[in-house]
Amino acid sequence: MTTPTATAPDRTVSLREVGPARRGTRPDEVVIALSPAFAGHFSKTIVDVPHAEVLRQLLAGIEEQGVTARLVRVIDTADLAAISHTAARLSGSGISVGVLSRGTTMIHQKDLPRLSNLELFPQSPLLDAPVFRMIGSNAAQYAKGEHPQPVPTRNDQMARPRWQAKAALLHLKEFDCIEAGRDPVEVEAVFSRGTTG
Amino acid sequence: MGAREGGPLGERLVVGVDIGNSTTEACLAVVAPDGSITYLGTDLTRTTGVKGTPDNTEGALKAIRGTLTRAGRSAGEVGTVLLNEATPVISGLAMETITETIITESTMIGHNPTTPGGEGLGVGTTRSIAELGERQPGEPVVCVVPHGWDFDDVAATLNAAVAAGVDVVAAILAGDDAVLVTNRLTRPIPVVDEVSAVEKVPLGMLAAVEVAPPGRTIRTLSNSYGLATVFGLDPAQTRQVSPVARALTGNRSAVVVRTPTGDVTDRRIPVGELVLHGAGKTLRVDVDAGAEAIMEVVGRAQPLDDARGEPGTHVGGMLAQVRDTMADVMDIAGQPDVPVSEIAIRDVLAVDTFVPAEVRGGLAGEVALENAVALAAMVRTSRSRMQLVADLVSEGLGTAAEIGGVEGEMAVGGALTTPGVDRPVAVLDLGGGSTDAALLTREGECTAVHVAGAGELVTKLIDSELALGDRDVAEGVKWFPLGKVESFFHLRHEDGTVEFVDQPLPPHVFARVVVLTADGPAPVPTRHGLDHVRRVRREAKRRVFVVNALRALRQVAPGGNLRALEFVVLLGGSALDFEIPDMIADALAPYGIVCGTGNVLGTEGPRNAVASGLVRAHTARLAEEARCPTG
Amino acid sequence: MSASPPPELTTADYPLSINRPELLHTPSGKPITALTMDAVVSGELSAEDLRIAPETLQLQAQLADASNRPQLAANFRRAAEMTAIPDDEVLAMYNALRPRASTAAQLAELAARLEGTYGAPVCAALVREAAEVYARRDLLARPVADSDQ
Amino acid sequence: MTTAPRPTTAAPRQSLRTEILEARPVNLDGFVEEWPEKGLVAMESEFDPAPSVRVEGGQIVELDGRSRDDFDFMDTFIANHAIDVESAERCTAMPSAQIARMLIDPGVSRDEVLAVSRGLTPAKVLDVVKLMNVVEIMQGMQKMRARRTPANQGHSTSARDNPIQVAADAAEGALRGFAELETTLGVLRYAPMVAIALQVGAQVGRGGVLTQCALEEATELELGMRGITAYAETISIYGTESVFIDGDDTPWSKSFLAAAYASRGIKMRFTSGTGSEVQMGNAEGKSMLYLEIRCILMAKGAGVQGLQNGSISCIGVPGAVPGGLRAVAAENLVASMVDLECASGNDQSFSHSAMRRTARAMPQMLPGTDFVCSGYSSVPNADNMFAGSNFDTEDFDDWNTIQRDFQVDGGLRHVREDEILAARNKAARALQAVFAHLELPPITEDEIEAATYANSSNDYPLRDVLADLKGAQSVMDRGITGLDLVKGLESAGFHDVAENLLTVLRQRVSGDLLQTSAVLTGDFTPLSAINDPNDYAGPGTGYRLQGERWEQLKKLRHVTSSTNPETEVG
Repeated sequence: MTTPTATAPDRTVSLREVGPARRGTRPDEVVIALSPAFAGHFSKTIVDVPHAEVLRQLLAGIEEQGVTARLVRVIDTADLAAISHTAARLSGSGISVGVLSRGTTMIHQKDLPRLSNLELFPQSPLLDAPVFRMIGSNAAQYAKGEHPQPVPTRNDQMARPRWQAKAALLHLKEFDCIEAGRDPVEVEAVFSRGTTG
Repeated sequence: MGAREGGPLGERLVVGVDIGNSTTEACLAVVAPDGSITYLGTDLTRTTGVKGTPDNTEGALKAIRGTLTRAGRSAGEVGTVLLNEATPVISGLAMETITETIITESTMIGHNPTTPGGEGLGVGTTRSIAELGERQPGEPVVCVVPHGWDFDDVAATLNAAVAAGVDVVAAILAGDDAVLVTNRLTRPIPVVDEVSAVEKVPLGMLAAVEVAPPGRTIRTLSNSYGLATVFGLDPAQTRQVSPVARALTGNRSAVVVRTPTGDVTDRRIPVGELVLHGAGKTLRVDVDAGAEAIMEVVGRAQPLDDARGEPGTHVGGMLAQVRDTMADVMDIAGQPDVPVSEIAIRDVLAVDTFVPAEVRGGLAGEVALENAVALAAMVRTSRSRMQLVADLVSEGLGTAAEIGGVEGEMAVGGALTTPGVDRPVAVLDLGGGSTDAALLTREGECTAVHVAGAGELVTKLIDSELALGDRDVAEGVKWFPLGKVESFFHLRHEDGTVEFVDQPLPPHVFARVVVLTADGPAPVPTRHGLDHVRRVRREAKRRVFVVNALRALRQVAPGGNLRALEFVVLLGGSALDFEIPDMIADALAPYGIVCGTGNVLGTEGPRNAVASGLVRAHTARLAEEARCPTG
Repeated sequence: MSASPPPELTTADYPLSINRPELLHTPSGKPITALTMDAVVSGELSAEDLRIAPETLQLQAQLADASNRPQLAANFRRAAEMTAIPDDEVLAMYNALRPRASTAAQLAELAARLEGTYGAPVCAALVREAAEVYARRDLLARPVADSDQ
Repeated sequence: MTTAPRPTTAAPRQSLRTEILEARPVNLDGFVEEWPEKGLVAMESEFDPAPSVRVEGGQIVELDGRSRDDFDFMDTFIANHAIDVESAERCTAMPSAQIARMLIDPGVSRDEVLAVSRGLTPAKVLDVVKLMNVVEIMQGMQKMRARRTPANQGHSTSARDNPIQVAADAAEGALRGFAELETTLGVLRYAPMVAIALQVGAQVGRGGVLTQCALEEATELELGMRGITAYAETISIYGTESVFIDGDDTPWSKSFLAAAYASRGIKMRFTSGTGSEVQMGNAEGKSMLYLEIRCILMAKGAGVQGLQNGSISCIGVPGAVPGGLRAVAAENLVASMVDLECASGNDQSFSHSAMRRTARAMPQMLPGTDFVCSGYSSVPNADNMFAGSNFDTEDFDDWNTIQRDFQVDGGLRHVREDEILAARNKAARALQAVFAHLELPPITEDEIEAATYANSSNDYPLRDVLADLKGAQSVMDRGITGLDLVKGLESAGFHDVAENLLTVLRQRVSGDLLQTSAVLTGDFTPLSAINDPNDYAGPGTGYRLQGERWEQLKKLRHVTSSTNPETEVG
């Protein structure tokens, strides 16, 4: 059982709301959609990868491909497919990355049915910083109309006994942070060095 | 044409059966006393076992029963079953790389990271980022960053060094961080990343890093004189580094480090000599001389009696391997094994190809396209076991079964049933292992030849040149047209036309180059674009089928003169290919030949020619006997 | 719940395949004893012959009632009605009953078809009950297909 | 483990014993605190409703504190179909303690309990089992299990979807005693070929074993209709309306599906389990067991003969909260006490601790259930496409020994190596014949050799997957049915196997396997709750492991002979 540890644990992030999320026009952007409790009620994933690192690596993966990223927070649902699809429809390229607080991640595209996806990473306990970098990079390549090799997904049979209940608990907490009826908001990531919150 | 019930006395029910490498075809017909033939139907099934072995019986019986049931006839009514004398040609394939690129002392990083950073050329001394602080101002530095450095920290360190006066002119990174780092630099520099073995980059050496703008390729390091200028080389040294320049041509980024003895060599691997016996001569040719040279010599040794490879060399191994497999195929339980000496290679097709291979001594998994030669060898054996198959069929069906004729001749006969065809007619049977040609003259004489190389070789070439490493995918690329999925609702065909779909395409083909199979688009796992894949596919087909079509026809054409041919009918599985027939037709057009895909019996397309040919031949023989009864 | 006729069969008749084979036949009318290997080999049997007949399901329903399992019996009676419905239509009907898959009218139509075309009143009743509940719980088809919950 | 003191670090010093305990596998398992408001609680929650029922005009108008117009669709369905209206008010009014006593009182027959349980509301059922500790729950299970004779179910899958492996392991599994065998796929398109392999292998191992292939509804039903599989199980139901809808179903659509299976003569059971609703974040503040009881009554109302429950794929959730496994044992009991066949879980990877894995199964194994595991991985867990089971092939000998230690029938037995090799080899050959008959990609002698001696999918030659998938597609396109398998086996000289399969197929014409808890014995007698009813009435009654079966279970891999202690028996 792997429990990845963050590479830069001393970084923290806070999200500043900058108004309602708009539909983007740039064809070279990927929208990253964050769940209600991401970098708010929670500060790290189910295996303690700091949300600051999750975000840095996703953004880095996108930037390295020469693509721009926009951040939105979806507040009225904690359903990953819904979060990701909402973001995809806001994205100028139609490509989005949705992330739940516990780490579960999905790459989505606006023309796909909501319950489908381009790439899904359901096993949150197995996602570490390098994986988030690859996810960002792949999303950006889709946005450029390229065809990246899908990020290799890992699997672990014993994840159930170890993580299933904690995942459920985190999921419930995330649900608690849902504010029904609130539209997605555009946010800005403010990174700072200092002890993890 | 339907089954005639009963019918006049003396009517004979005959079945022609063609056992091919991959499919077994049967053709059921009634021969009236007047010799007129009524075809009742055909059937096709997978060949069981290796062609020409007793295992074929099962498939043969299946095909025969198939036609009978369709025509509503019973095995009891069958007069004779006619089998083809399979000319025992079995073909084998082998491929050898004949060049390899070696980098010594890590002088060059020639790989092509998808996302280098910055632009331009930077020349300086290689220093580790850890010791940047200690550099004295003024000295141009190429900064080398090992694994484990976070991009923010790298940028901060470089900016600090620059601020302190260190003249950082370029950087070499282990991770995929080039754009991230350059975006954060106060002073832009060219950066090459994803150098996996960065720790092997020699420090304290003069190095040049070049990155071209997006969509461009480097100019200085891919030019021998550029290198000479950068490193101040004399003519001798310049000659020495010219392979470096060549190896870097076409890259968007590159690094060259000047080391005392460092070098890039592009050496030819001695593959050995191919020894050809034929036309009373024994000719030798170096395989690494390439396909053209080999085929030229093969041409002079026609008709080929045998081909061997110098023992102990690659080519020796290649041909020995082919022979051994053939020997196994021909072994009969309870009978003495076929002596390998009995197995003569009667034709060879050499094709130039290339194989993407990782460069030895590279620091970033550099890949170079190495030249290779593919050989298709065709073996004749002195043993055919069709008679045995015939006996087993007769046993299994309870009716007479005999060898009705030799493939090639039979095929011509069948081809003649194609509407609009007349003697003299030549057929090209485009199979899996060999390409066969046969000519039927106006006078009714028939000559047939078999040349090595067909569908299998095409698949192998596609597989290796696209580095697919998956025969099935290569098969798909060979058989189906290409497309590019541009959105979930439309894909662009290889001819540029766009097709829209109302049901969204599956996610796994999104933005991918696909083959358009019967059951929807299937992704081709390659980084190459559609055009490249298409070019490789068509080239492979041309180098095998067009080349072989001409080779084979020349061997049957009177005096080797293609203009003497009038009708060429294409048969066999590959005649169903969506572009091969056109390619061959185009190649033959200049000789004023009518060439097209056969339509046997006006209904069967390029299939069933041999089977129906067997029936025709049989009928003709009956007529003969009728005219001049023996005894 | 289901007021079924007094069972003629008793639990002692179970298993029918052993105790009452004479009662069993295929939809094509063959007695179950005709399902022999010889029949298979000679090709007399088709896949149709290996399906259950509605009468047999009614017998099993009697056994279910006789063993105090009214819901199981009701299920068998719905099944008896369904034997008449082609495989793909059975699946289509099932899909039509999924949440927000059909409008009230479509469900009414489905019930009518079950009753009319297939003489399946028990199944029709189940669909009508569903329609009533779906209406109350907002599970009828909505105009807009894509919605996040 | 080291005994030397560690170099002192900044971290506070830890006792050596603590280090050893920290290293124990059980500490790799996850445990969480309860959170009743959100339903993250096993079975004791103040947020569960109090029992109540009111009947007007032959209709239930109030259920567990809700009046009819506030019913969600679970309430409505249960009120309309699951609860016996005539006895509802009377039974629900009975003191819960009295009903709980009836469950464990040997003097009260199973039928007498059923006469009461059929009139109980979900909250009332919960109120009853909440009074019972785990030993009482086991006592209740011993009496309420529908079929007198317990059995077991196995998983036979392959990490490479290799049909030859599935056939060989199915044959071995059947030989070892599984009454049902279940498979599923990594690559779904492989399903037809693997389902065929499972059926052929099972009938080689022991005629009459029932097989199923877990897939999405349409394909699963189609394979069943064609007689390639014999029953179905993965028809999931949930305890809250919102989660049920997330699963794109309703009690009515599932009831319709249940009848559809019966109308094709196919045995079928639903699947549910504690934890699924809270796992999906929509427990509506109810305890896991209360919601599971709603599932059980929904299944009862739909008229399916049985249910697979015992948390199943969500076992990590109840497994992590206090009293979780007591709740899991209770949900199995409830299924049995409302007269449903119970395939009682123990079928998913549950713990890193061998001790916990064993303990988890005792409440089902000791009293016995219709299927103790649903199922037991009869392939190595690495090959288990159901994401791993609580037991796998490595545990065979332990399982057999526990059966022998406690004189308990867990449905399996020890089989001699030579018999197993023979069965595996024959299964592979039979499948080779069937594939040849159906013109599917051939099976080589190497593959048969491998199948005979293999342990996992790594021990087999790689198949031409593309060709196999084409073959699988053609099985569907050409409308291949179980009858074609019979023909193929017969024509290739596998008369006994062909006869076995034909007999299984014939059963769907009789419908005998549709009755509650039905299985087929070795001599093809349908054995169900009708002709093998659980008649437990205290010590010395009900199912007892004795006679020939007990002699079988006394055998292990290594038992020293008493007549000649220098040798081993078996």
